[in-house]
Amino acid sequence: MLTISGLGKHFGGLAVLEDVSFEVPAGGIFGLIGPNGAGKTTVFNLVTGLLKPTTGTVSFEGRSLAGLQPHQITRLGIARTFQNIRIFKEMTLLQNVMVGLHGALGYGPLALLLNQGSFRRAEAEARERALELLSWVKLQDRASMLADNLSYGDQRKLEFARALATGPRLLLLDEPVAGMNPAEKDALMEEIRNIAGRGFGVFLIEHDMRFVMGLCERIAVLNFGRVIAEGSPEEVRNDPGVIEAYLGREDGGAP
Amino acid sequence: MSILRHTLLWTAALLAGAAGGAADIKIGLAEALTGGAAQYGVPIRNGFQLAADEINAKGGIQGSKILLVIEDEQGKKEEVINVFKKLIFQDKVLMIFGPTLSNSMFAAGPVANAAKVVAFGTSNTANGITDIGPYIFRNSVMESDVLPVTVATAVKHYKIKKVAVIYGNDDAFTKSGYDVFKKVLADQKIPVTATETYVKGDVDFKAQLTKIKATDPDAIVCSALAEEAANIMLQARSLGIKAPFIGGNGFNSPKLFEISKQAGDGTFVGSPWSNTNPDPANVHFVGAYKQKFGSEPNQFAAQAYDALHIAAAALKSIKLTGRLEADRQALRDALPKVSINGATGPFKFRPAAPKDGKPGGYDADQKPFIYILQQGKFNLYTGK
Amino acid sequence: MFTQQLLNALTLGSVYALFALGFTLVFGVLAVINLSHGAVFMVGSYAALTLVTRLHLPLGIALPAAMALSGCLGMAIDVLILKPLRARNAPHLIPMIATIGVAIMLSSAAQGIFGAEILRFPEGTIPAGEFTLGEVHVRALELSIVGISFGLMAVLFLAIRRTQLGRALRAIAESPRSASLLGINVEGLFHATSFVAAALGGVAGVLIGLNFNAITPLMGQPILHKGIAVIILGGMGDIRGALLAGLFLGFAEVMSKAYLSSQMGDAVAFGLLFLILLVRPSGLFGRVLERKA
Amino acid sequence: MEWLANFWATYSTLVYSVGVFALMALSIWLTLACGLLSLANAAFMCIGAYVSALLSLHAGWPFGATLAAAGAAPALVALVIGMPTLRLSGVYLAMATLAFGEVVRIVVLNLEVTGGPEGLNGIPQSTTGWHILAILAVVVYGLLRLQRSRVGRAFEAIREDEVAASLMGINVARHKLFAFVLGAVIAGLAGGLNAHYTFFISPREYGFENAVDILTMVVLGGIGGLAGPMLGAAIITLLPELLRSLHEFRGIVNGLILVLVVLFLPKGIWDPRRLRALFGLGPGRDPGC
Repeated sequence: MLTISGLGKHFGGLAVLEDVSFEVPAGGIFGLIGPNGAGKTTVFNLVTGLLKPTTGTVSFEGRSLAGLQPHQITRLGIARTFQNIRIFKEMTLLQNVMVGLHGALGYGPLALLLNQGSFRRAEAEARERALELLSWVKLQDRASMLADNLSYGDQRKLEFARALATGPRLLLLDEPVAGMNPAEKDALMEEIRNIAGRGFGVFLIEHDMRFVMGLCERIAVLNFGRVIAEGSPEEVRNDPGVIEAYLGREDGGAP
Repeated sequence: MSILRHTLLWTAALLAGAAGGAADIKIGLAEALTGGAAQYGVPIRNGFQLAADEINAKGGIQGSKILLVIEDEQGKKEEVINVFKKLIFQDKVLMIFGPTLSNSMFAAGPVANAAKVVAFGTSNTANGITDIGPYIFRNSVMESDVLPVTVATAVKHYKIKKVAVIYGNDDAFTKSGYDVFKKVLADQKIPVTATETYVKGDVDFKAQLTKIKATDPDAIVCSALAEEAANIMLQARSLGIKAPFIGGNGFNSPKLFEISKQAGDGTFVGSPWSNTNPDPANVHFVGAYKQKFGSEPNQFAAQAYDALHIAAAALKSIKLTGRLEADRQALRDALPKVSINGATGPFKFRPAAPKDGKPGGYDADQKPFIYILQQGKFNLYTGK
Repeated sequence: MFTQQLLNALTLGSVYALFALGFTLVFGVLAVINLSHGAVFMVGSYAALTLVTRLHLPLGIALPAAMALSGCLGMAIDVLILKPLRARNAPHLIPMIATIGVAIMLSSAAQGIFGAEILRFPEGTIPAGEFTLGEVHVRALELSIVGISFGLMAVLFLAIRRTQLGRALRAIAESPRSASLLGINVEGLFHATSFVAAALGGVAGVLIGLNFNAITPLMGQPILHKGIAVIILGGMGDIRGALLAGLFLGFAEVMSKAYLSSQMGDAVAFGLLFLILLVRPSGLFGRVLERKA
Repeated sequence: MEWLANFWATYSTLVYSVGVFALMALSIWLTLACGLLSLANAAFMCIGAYVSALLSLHAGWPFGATLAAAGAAPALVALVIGMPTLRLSGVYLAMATLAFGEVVRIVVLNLEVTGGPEGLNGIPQSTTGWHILAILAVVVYGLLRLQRSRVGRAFEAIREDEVAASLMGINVARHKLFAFVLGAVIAGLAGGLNAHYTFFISPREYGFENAVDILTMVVLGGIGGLAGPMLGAAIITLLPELLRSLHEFRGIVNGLILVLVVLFLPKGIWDPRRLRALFGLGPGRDPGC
């Protein structure tokens, strides 16, 4: 589904990523793990068009993403969330999700100005859809609340719903459980499984090994900007390179 | 301080009105009393207050006191329109003096003209002011009446072959002065070696003056306000430029030599007014102004002072009926016939040429005096 | 002629740099575009004038006194207005607008007290030394303006580079939050910065009032615009940049008047500014300094 | 009735000014709503005023046509300068647009056709209260519709977080340009209207101070909705009239009011959430947090 080949990124003289290649298969949950500073978020930024690669290519469903703007990539069917949640805090939950439906609303300026049926229908449908997405993450009761007033965990869920609103076929999750307690992590894991179960491809970044092992079907491991292993959770867990990378670091995830 | 004075004036006028019995004659005064143009507006108001006090002290006009309704128009066009409308429709004044800037008159003049109320400018020198309509008057002398005489006199005196020009190009007053200079210099076939500009707020003119110096002119023609002109002179001298200056209307202020001291010596200025004019009317004005306000008057104050005397003369020639519209019209019809001898010398009106078939207002018809600056003083030029 | 223009440019440029110094300092440390800086500059000028004319103090006392007074004014603005805005984390536009209000108040107050007329220092306030070097005329006043400007800038520059205080300020400029975590008294340094910046503005006001013989309630406006241009060119918050850009603007202005036309001089300057911003948002001389919130 | 006629004769220009500056405030509000701090709107007003005045004076165009041109000309300029400029963010954009405004003012000051510093006078008085009311109504209606659509949501999203907005499939550059150009159209219309009731225009009406004045209106009124900017415009326009009796000291009061509002009413005077909370209606503050 998403093919990354020979990807490299240099900031000034510093190589953050070097010759990274792997493939995210269609459907299911794919994990990219690695210690902090391994370059995981940079991969996401390159895929979503926020950064331009120094070398290599990214293609989605056979189509190269080179030279595309972030909004164009989103409209091709890739959505993402952020490690440090970036919801629109001054907007209500409903509005947040409806922003995600931006590309799906096709009415023209005239319909908008004259408040024509096509405009009203489209907006009403979008509202329905947004409420439905909120109900997926069990936030529908608080649709008219300001997003800023949500708890941390709920803000993450809102960000999921908002990302889903863009109609993705692949969902990129950047450390979805960062800063959560074990109970919240479990709940969120369930949420992600649900989303994958609805047919969305999920590609997540994580450094919490336990979480990834329990969730992902395939995993790639990134260390110092290079892929050092790829395979099933079982294969990755037993890879000596991976063990070394994680044992050598203190932040190597909870046991 | 001035707010206190303002209140006192009002109170005095009200008391006088109450005691005298006869209705006051309300005259509007719209001047820029705050903001950048306040440096002209404030002396103008002072001139009017002085004249009003004098007229009222002598028993007013047929027993009625003159009551000045003073409004601050801030030198902003919306504000000046608001003030004019307030004076015309709310305060129901007989006529309006002001506004301070030519630009403001272009905005507010049409309002007064349409309401058939006289708008009388004392400081508007731009061309086309009186084209607005038959209710527009001014006693400020246009540059085009003064500058040809000034330039010709200076050219003869110094045997000038070529001049350099410097002027403020973002100010309507100095720019229109420059336009007249340009035409006069062309008419009199005097080559210009360099034309330099500055903008309002500039305090450093050395770059332009250094350039002028390199072209070695016989004189520097300068359309600037007195304060800028004085600084230009000082900086010119400090750069070693010896050429004399020829100035426009903006030079007519004691500020010029207060600041420039000897640096301005040899400057030629044409003006309807000078504080050294020995005419008794002027001597009286200068003395009374100094006594009342504790500072030297300038040309703007003098013209304001004369303007109220012009209006008073017109008022004395008519009988006020108490019906506002008729009185306003009568005043308008009486004004063109007035001629007085004031602080600015003999004065009468001259009808502006009709433009596009529409009748115009009235300009000042005054002969300018030519002055030469010597030892930091304006002296009447006698040809020696 | 060229040497003379060079001197003209140096005087003008160092005045711009001196004014912009305080302006850019406040932006660098407080992240506020302080549009009352022009009004503080004006207050400095009036303060020195009053001390000289009313109390008959010599300039040697009036200048530092005016400097201290403007400094206090700057600090008062920070304590009374900017501090509460910081406390509630107002977006950067808000303090800028508050400082506009301050500027209006100050210039109106100056007009109410001193009148709209142009005032000037009495003759003899400064020795009127003047000499000629070949083609070039030099006034002692101009030399002392260049001298004072460069002196103050050097002191400030060294203070920021070499002292503990300067290191603290640079830490704040990077990120106030981490600076306060490092135990730096951020609020205290904000006040101090405001004091120093306003004092510099006040000195600039006195010097310009002396050199150009014109003190008015609105004298801060034109130089404020130039100051904005200087800190953009120099890179916002960059002290070395403000110095270079101030001199650069002085040179550009004088030279364009000298060798191009004085008509469009300012249009050229601002047009250039516009283009520079498009090409190099961090200014001509500035280094990119991302502020981490 | 006579009282009313008299009142209107005295204050009609003031009312016109409130309308025109409400338009100006809305034009800046529109760019602010999109997270852009642009100080170019006074320059756009200037272009609109001069284009329409010149067409009225020299080409004899009918008023409607000159107004259309007053909207179109600044829009074209905004389109051209907007594309490169809008990449800048925050303070840098403000400074770039400020520099652009100065360039416009100085060019107008030095052209022959614009009359230089003397400006243009004798502009026919074509603007009536109805013109202003109609255009204001159309603009308010249009902006209200916009606010309730995907475009309005996109603006708000861009203002809050540009990166997140772009990842919602929003073409950030195009939306910004749209806000900028539409703001220019509104400012140009305001300029055209203004020129045709004050008889006279000159470059000094469109300088930095004026740009700042208009910005102040919006901040004072509040940027939470359309009512705020219009309220701010009304207050700033009327305040000098109301404070007229203070004479020389009204500037001080004017500045003080500005400072106090900024200090004590962070969201401006018109803050729907606070007003609702004040009157105990609707979802003011959420009790949960």
